[in-house]
Amino acid sequence: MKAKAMRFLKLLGNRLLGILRAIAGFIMKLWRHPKGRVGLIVVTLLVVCAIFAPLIAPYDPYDVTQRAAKGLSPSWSHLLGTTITTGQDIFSMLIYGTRVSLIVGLVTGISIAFLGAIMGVIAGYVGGAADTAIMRTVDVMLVIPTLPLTIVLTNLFGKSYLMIIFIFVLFGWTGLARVIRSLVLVLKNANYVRAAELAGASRGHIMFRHILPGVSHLLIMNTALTCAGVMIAEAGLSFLGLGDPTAISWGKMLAEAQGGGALLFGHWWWIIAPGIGIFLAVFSFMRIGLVMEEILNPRMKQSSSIYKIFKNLNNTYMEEVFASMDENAKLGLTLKAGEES
Amino acid sequence: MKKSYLIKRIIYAFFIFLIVMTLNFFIPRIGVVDPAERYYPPQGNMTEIEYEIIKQFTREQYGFDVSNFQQYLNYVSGLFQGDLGTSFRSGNPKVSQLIGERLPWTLVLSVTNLLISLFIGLIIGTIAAWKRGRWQDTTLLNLSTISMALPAFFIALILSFYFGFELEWFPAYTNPNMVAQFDWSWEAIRVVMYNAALPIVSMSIGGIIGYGQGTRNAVIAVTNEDFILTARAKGLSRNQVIFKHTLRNAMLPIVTSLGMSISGLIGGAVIIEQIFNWNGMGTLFLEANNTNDYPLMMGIMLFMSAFAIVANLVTELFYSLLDPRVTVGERR
Amino acid sequence: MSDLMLKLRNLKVVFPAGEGVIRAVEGIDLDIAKGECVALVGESGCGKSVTSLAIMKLLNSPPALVRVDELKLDDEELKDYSDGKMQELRGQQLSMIFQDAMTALNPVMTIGRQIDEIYIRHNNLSRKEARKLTVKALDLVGVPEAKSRANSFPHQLSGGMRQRVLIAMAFACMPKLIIADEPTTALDVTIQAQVLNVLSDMQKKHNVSLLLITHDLSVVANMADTIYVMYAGKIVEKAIKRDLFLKPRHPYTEGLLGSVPRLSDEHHHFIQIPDAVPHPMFKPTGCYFHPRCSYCTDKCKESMPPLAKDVGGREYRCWHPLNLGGGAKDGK
Amino acid sequence: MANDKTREPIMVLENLSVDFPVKGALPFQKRKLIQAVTDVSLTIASGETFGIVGESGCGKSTIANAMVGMVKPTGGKVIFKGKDLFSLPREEFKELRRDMQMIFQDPFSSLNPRFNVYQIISEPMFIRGGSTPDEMKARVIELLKLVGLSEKDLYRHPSDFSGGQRQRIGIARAIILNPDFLICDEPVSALDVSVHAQILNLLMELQEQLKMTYVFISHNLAVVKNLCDQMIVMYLGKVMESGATKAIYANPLHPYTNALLTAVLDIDIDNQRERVLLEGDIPSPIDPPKGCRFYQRCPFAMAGCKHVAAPLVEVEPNHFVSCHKINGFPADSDSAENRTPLRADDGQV
Repeated sequence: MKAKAMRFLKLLGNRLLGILRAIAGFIMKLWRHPKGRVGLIVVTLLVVCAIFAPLIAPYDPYDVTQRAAKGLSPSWSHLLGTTITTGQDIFSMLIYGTRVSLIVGLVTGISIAFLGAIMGVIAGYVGGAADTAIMRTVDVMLVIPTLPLTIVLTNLFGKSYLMIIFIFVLFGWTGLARVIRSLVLVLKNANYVRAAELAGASRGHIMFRHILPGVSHLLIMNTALTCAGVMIAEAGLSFLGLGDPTAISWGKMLAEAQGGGALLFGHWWWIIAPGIGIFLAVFSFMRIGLVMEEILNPRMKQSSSIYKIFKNLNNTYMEEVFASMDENAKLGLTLKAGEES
Repeated sequence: MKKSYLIKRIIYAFFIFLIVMTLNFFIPRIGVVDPAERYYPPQGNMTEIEYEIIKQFTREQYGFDVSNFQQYLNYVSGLFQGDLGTSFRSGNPKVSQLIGERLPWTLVLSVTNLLISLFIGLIIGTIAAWKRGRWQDTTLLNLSTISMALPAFFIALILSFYFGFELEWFPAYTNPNMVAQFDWSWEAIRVVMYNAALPIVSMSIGGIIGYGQGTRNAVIAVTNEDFILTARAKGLSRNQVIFKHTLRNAMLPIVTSLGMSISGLIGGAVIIEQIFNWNGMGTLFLEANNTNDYPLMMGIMLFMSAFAIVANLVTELFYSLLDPRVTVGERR
Repeated sequence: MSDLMLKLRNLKVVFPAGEGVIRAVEGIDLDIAKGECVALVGESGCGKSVTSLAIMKLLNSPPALVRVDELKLDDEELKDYSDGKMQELRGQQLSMIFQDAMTALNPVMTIGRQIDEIYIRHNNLSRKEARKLTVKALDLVGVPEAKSRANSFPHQLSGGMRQRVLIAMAFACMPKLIIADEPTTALDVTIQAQVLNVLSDMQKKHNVSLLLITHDLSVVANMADTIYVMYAGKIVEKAIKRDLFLKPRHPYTEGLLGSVPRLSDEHHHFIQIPDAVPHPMFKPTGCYFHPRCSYCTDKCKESMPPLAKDVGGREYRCWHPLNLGGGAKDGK
Repeated sequence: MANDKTREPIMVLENLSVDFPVKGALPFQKRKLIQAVTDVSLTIASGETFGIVGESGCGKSTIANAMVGMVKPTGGKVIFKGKDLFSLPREEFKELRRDMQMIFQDPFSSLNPRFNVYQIISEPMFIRGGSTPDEMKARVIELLKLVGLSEKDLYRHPSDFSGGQRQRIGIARAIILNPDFLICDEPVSALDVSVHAQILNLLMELQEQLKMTYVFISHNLAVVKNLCDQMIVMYLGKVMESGATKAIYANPLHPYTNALLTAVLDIDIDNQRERVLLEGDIPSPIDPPKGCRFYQRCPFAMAGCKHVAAPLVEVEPNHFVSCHKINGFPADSDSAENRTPLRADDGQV
């Protein structure tokens, strides 16, 4: 029994190592793709901003003593000016806002990937009653309006980002689970899985060696796209004032700008700044997700790139190709035009 | 086959409704010790006994004085008589009445938005697919990644800032008298259109590009199918191939996403309504949230869910009309 | 006026790909006489399907690049025809039967309407008149209860019936030339026999020229008059059926014939060709077949043999042809 | 390869039936059954090649799946090496099943695209456990050479190979555990014509070397004739004719076998036989006819064929046929009415 447990642990360790290696491989692939590289660079920048926010931001937006005159326009001391209501430095707020967006986005994205994968694999691989139960749950989840329910739950249990993450995860896994389930159904019936079953493979073996690696690519891609989607949703909730009231987030900055008269006084930078923050974060994650889709789905890549190849065709080279296929050219009898008999 | 399929879908939709209804009843009761306390928070100038009396009065008034199970039965029987509950707000209006007042205003926004998005999206999507690989297509692709990363409420803020405050072409806030004064005269309709312009535009930018990209992908996927080659080998003209063979098949995935849009028609405009101060379901819900008006909140939630269920059902049946294969192998 | 229905000279098709070019078809000539059934035989990736699409001018560019010196249908030069002119020709004078009837038929349209379209397009008929002809055409290819079957969708028919529908479609306007691309590959043995019978009957009765594209030599043995054998984008042998089956000149033909198991065989070992078809992007030097050829010499490795012409229209592309009579290598 | 009847049977099917329920559209509707395989009995002797022939929907793949325990039969027994496969405890079942392997039709879906050749071929060994990586590697290289690939291919991925080479990899994987029972499910039908002979020859050589029993499933009658010692002809889940291959090809008794044989196109242009063309389509296996499954398409069908099922009767030694025309109706249903031909001479029903 102990040996079996050891073997299982070893297997699990190997799998985890394999997953890490796969992720590293992906990052390399992304880096090699021009669009993916842009996404990677921006995400890295955002992560740096989030971690080293106190070092990068010129002021601490939480510190009441550092607040300047209210409603300053952008200048060298206040890159993006200050807020009309409290006199906080907008640039510093922007830097600090990265934290909420990234944390909510990443934590939710990864949790959804886990939950969605587990549910999808169970529904697809185990099937039967488990499948029915999960798919019925998905159907119910799909008709409940998410935003209103989030508002109700924050009203009941208080406003916090933990709550928001919880609700996002609770509702976010359904779509992923569906996709994973249908992929698992395909993989499960693949002949190589049947061959492994014939050789006496256990369910664990099939799961870890065939099914999970088969869906892992989809998972990684989906995580990136979910992160992007969650960041937008988080900004919306914060905008409605449903986020943690003490934290600085881009959505809340927008709400403050709207409520604080940025529109009225023409302080456009106060609106644009958090908007650009949201845009950059979402855009870079989405880019990564889309590039991954392109890498994973070679057919799609081919169809889009074939036109580029076509545009850049070297005409003289193509003429040579055509000429090389002529009957005479292959014979080595190079005839000049007009010399044919 | 067709009829039994219909019956099966309806039974299933009803089953989903029962679950949602039950959840809807229990969600506000999780973690809340006494609903009356929520409704009527303790106030400093009140003695304990006075507060207790008021709470008891509240309980009786809103039917919290019986057991949870009895409350559930009352709730269900009320529902099937079309009663979504009674709001906490003064005058105790019926939830259904409040919804009835606000719903048309939300639909003005969201239905117009959906129609615009779908119509323009279909056109530019088809063009992009047609001009595949050329600038029309690449522009759409780039726009779609950009627009997906721009939240609609940010676009709304920019629009309201520029066209509302700077240029003053359109109202940045809805005229609160608009609703009360609406009398179906041309002038009133013009006022509504004028006020609705900015919200609708800010919502439909993303919608147009989303539907455009979706259409483009669907059309291209169908173009690669063998039967398009057959149609061309029959000598059909380009237009015949596109309109008779390609678009009809490309509509299938679009109908699916259309169904999702329809089920979100009511709840999808909360933030936009809030920005433009538009008196629709979204603002009604936020008002209810601010006053802890649970019956109203849950009533709206249930209404939205039921709407989504019906929308899904209709989409599914519509899909089965478009695709004759559905009744054989069920679409999932 | 020649008695040639199709005269194809020096057809080349190239697909640009990521790291190079795929030379799908490398300058082939093809003659089809009136009322004749010509078979183009080859394995997957040899360019036979590309050839058929090139004759129909159905290859999309991008991605394909097509060059052709002559493409004459009944002395009509199609080489420079515009798309619009080709559309009128296709279905009326030139039509095609595709391999997989399941994907070649539009799944959301009744088969009747899919055939009606041809008559409406080419004969300017009303829908009602077209339907009459459709029912007749379906009847002709042996679809039972054609009138009611015309209203069914492709998925409601069996594979054999679907293939018949495709045949009815191809013969709808009694074209001059029909190209059948693997018309029976996806079918069961007994159904295959039925469908081939229908195809061959129709061809003979209406004296239509037929270009049969297939990898199955047994189908060829039953249907074709003249046979072209294609390998890696080149014609390697052309002969009338008898000559080809009894005295193949090219080692590839010989190997192909030998490797097909026969019912009359008694031995338990099949003659085999080693290796596999080369990748279309990386073809070998010299004769494309040399790595798999048991008669290969240094000459074969260095240069591509020319297409030698023989009496009776026989052509072969080999430095060391077989069965010439008296040769040392004969009948090995 | 010899047809030695004294050899012990390795696989016996006793009245095997496999039904698949089809869900009705409504939950309370009566469930329909796909009768994939009905009442099939056969005995496969050790060392022979046993052919299963039939068109799509005849249940040949279901039989294969039932033999290896992938599909649970609704009736009857699968007896492998004297043990009833489905009454064994789980561990023993798994152990026994290692002696059977399968070669799949489509070499593109039967190899995991994420694995390299070494991982694919060694997987059964890896699953069984107990071998060091070096042992596994040595064994894989040995097998690669046996199936005509080289050591260089060890770390390449399936996408680098042609269809024929992939099938060789599949064969190597199937024989790595030294099975004595190998099911070849249409092993060449997805391959290029010029590669068919390579794979078939390889399979025959391996059989000779490794003394395996083959079940060869095919729709290509010419291949079956050349490869198989014993065979059954199936139609809609039932055995129409069974016996020694030679006897069946020399003297096809069942109208279906006859039609099937004549429908086969042969490349022998001097020796084209007259074809018997069957009318109509293969009916759906959902709720098949109660009587003879073939009566709808049979040119000799009699009125009784519709209601009375034909038993499989031994007509000559080791040659069984299930047909009323050959065997006559059973005594209890033998009447002039039943014997009236269903079809007039013009072929109309």
